[in-house]
Amino acid sequence: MIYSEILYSKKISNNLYEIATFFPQKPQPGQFVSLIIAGEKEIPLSITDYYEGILFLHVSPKIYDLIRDRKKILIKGPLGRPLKLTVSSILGIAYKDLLYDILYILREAKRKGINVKVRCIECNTKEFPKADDEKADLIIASVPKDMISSLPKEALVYVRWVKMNCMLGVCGVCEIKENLACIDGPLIKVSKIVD
Amino acid sequence: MIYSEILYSKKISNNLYEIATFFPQKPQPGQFVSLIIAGEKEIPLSITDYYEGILFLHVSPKIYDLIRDRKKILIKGPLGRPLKLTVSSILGIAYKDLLYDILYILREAKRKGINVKVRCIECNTKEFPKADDEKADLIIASVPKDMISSLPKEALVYVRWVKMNCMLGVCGVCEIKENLACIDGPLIKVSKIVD
Amino acid sequence: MINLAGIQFKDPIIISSGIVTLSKIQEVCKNYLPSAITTKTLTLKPLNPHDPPTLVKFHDKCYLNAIGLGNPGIDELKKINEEECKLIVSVGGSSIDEIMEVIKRVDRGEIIELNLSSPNRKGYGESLASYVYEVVKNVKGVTNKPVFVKLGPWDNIIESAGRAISAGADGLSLINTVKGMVIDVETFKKVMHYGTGGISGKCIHPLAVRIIHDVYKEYNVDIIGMGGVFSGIDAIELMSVGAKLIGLGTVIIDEGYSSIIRIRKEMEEYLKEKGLKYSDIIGVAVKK
Amino acid sequence: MINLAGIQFKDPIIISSGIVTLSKIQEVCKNYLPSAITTKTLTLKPLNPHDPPTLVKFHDKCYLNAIGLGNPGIDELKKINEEECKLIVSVGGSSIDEIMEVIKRVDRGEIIELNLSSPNRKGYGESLASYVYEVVKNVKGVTNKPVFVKLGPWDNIIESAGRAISAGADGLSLINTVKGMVIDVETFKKVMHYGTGGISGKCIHPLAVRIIHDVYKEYNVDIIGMGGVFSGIDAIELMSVGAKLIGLGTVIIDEGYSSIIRIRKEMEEYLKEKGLKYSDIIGVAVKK
Repeated sequence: MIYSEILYSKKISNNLYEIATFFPQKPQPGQFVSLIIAGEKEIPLSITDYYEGILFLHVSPKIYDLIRDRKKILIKGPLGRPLKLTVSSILGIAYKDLLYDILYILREAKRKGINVKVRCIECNTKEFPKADDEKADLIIASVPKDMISSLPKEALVYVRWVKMNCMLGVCGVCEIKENLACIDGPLIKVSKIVD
Repeated sequence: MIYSEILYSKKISNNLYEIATFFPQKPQPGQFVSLIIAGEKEIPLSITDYYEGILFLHVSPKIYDLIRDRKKILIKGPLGRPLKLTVSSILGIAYKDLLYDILYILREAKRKGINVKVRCIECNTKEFPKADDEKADLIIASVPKDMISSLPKEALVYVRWVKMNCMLGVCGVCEIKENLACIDGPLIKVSKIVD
Repeated sequence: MINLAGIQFKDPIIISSGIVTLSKIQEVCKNYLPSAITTKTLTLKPLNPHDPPTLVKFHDKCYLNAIGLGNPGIDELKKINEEECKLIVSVGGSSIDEIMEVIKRVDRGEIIELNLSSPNRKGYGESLASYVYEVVKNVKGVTNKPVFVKLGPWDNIIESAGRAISAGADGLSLINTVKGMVIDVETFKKVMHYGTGGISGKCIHPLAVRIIHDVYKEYNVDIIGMGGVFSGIDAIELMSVGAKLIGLGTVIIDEGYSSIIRIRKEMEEYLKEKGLKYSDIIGVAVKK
Repeated sequence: MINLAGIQFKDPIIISSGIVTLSKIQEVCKNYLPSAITTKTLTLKPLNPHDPPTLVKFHDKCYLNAIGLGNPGIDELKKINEEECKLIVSVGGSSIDEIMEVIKRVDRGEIIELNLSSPNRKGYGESLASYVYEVVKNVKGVTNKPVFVKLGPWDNIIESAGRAISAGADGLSLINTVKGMVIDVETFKKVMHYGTGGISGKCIHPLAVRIIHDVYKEYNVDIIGMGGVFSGIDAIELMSVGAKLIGLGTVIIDEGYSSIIRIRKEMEEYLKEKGLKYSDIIGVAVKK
């Protein structure tokens, strides 16, 4: 947990704010952080990018309201299971703004020279080429819960619909079919969590 | 305080053993370490060299006997005031084996391209050129207590004759004329400690 | 092999209470082979953990937690299948009656660990510490399993430990966390939702060493030692002052379950280098 | 300015007892401008420190010490000249009579700090903790200076603090170190010559926060806070739970006296950024 100084925050759309904040430890792709609101709550946040000590996050207007007047915020992490990007091609599947959940992974993969394609459902991205098929060494996705069953069984899906508490695997709150989203995830294989 | 693994120890002369021991933190020239003999004593030791994670010490047969059967020893430090080697010439003055007290400083200085000369009293060293005079930007010395008054007043002398206890400046045992040898030293200006 | 309360353990490394959730026990057991796993402290009815923040890191290898004994209730214990590693069932409650009721339902596990020391939920844990004699006495009447009592690093630890032992405890688990607090200086609010939390990890390790030393010296009793073990050396240290088994907790939070394998390896290397067995080490620094 | 027991301090940063040797006070005062310096605990006759090892680092920013109140005796106090920074005279002894005798000889300094909590010498410090009422009562009868009582992070801290206050203490210094132990696993001997030592530094910081919080909440008394302050944020944290002055100790051992300047700067930057004064902060996290 560190006091992280906010570099800037700005409105991206009606549903989304971007926050750039100083954070000394580079997260690994696949990890997340949490925002600590002292004495009140703790909110898991996906990472959209990390560049030279600056962590980029995208949050809802509701979360933005919690920190809009603050120069420093308490950030915990990096949390969760790092993904090994040792593949040669990655397909990203995302629904609308949920693309932000997997952006850091896709960006890190692209920087590593991995072939990255994206299928953005009801959305567009110019950052990555469009996927024509589902052929890839690794598929990562972030979609609403009710769309999971339509994903390939071997895809890793960003589990964002479970409640989290300790975020470090000991309280058991984020359990999903004997997996703990906070330490076994947030990316968990679809086959492990659908019936 | 760390468990430091002994790489080797060997007899150098009847009065001296060399110990090479793994130590992760590079000491700065002017600093020293201490050897902790659990529950019994703690012995300040001058540093004779440091190279790629290995600390070189020279000790008396009596100290060697304390650790001869050990694979690991407890080392505390680096301790003491670092010396800034921002001069262009250094003169080392040493009496016999006390040269080992200032060797690390002289060696680091030499590596930095500083002009190093040595006056070794009742001893010889081939490692550094002999000093013909006492002209130097910085004079460092290690001699027995009764020879200090013969040193130039501006010389820094390695205070090795005071008892030490905590080695970190709080117990007051190593006080010498309002200086604490462990944190103001071990190298202290001659003028500060002679009348 | 290590004999603790008449039970044989293959090596000293176990997992402390509060780390492994029930549904994970099987997987952790199989993949990391701890000698035993202690369950979360189980109460009669399920308890929700406190609301977050419940767990923060305040210094390198040091955490503050106030999960507050969140657990699925004793009736879930039966979902745990027979394991390759042994099970220590941690039990808690808000009264002697509740604890006895829970104990009666413990139908598996080698050892019962009574949690009378958690600082993180009023009415539970350390709130019952002053009744340690009565609790243990009653509990021993309703179970045949060995009963260990987990105590905190209290000023009266020698008396508390003595009461537990004279009431018939088979051993002690030492130490629980130390009550602390962290303030967010941006809002001047307590960071933990519960207000306070238990300090764990490397920060309390020398405290654990001292407490275990003092209790072992006084009573020469079987001890499960825990408190900031992050390395094989830390574990050996706790054994040398009297611990027979070593519980890992915070290191797993900090580093993951693979730390079990690392620490076990470090301990085995230590033994090999020194030509020692575990039995040579237990309590050796106290006798000297 | 901060008003503590009727005395004005230019800022909250002082140096805790046991750090500055008498002969260094003048130099440290002049070069680093702490608001006050607390002397080593002075006893009637000089005491030698325990034999080494007396001070070891066991974790990042965390130490174990057992100097054991080594000091040159109260009669050396007169060698301290008038200073630019204020003097807090720490006093100890092995009996109420000795302490009173020492107090009578305190001829300088703004405040007397009674050390009833050092864990590092039998018969002194915490050995007298149970007599806190009697000690304070007697001491108040023989001095006009404000008397602060330094207590440890004990389980009965609320009662101990209450006894000190009801006996007439002008304030409290919180907290002293926590008794710990380190074993050398190469020899199985206790590292410290004294056997145990007091844990200080970052490791006990959340414990200090909790103790100061609880005592301030209960008694709303003047508190000199100390315990693992390594940054301006740490200091602000202790002030927010009720400390008026902040003692630096372990950070000076770890980093040198220049840490005083760094921490003061960090605190001033914090105040400036937030548009706050020190008086806005004291106890603010307790009232909430």
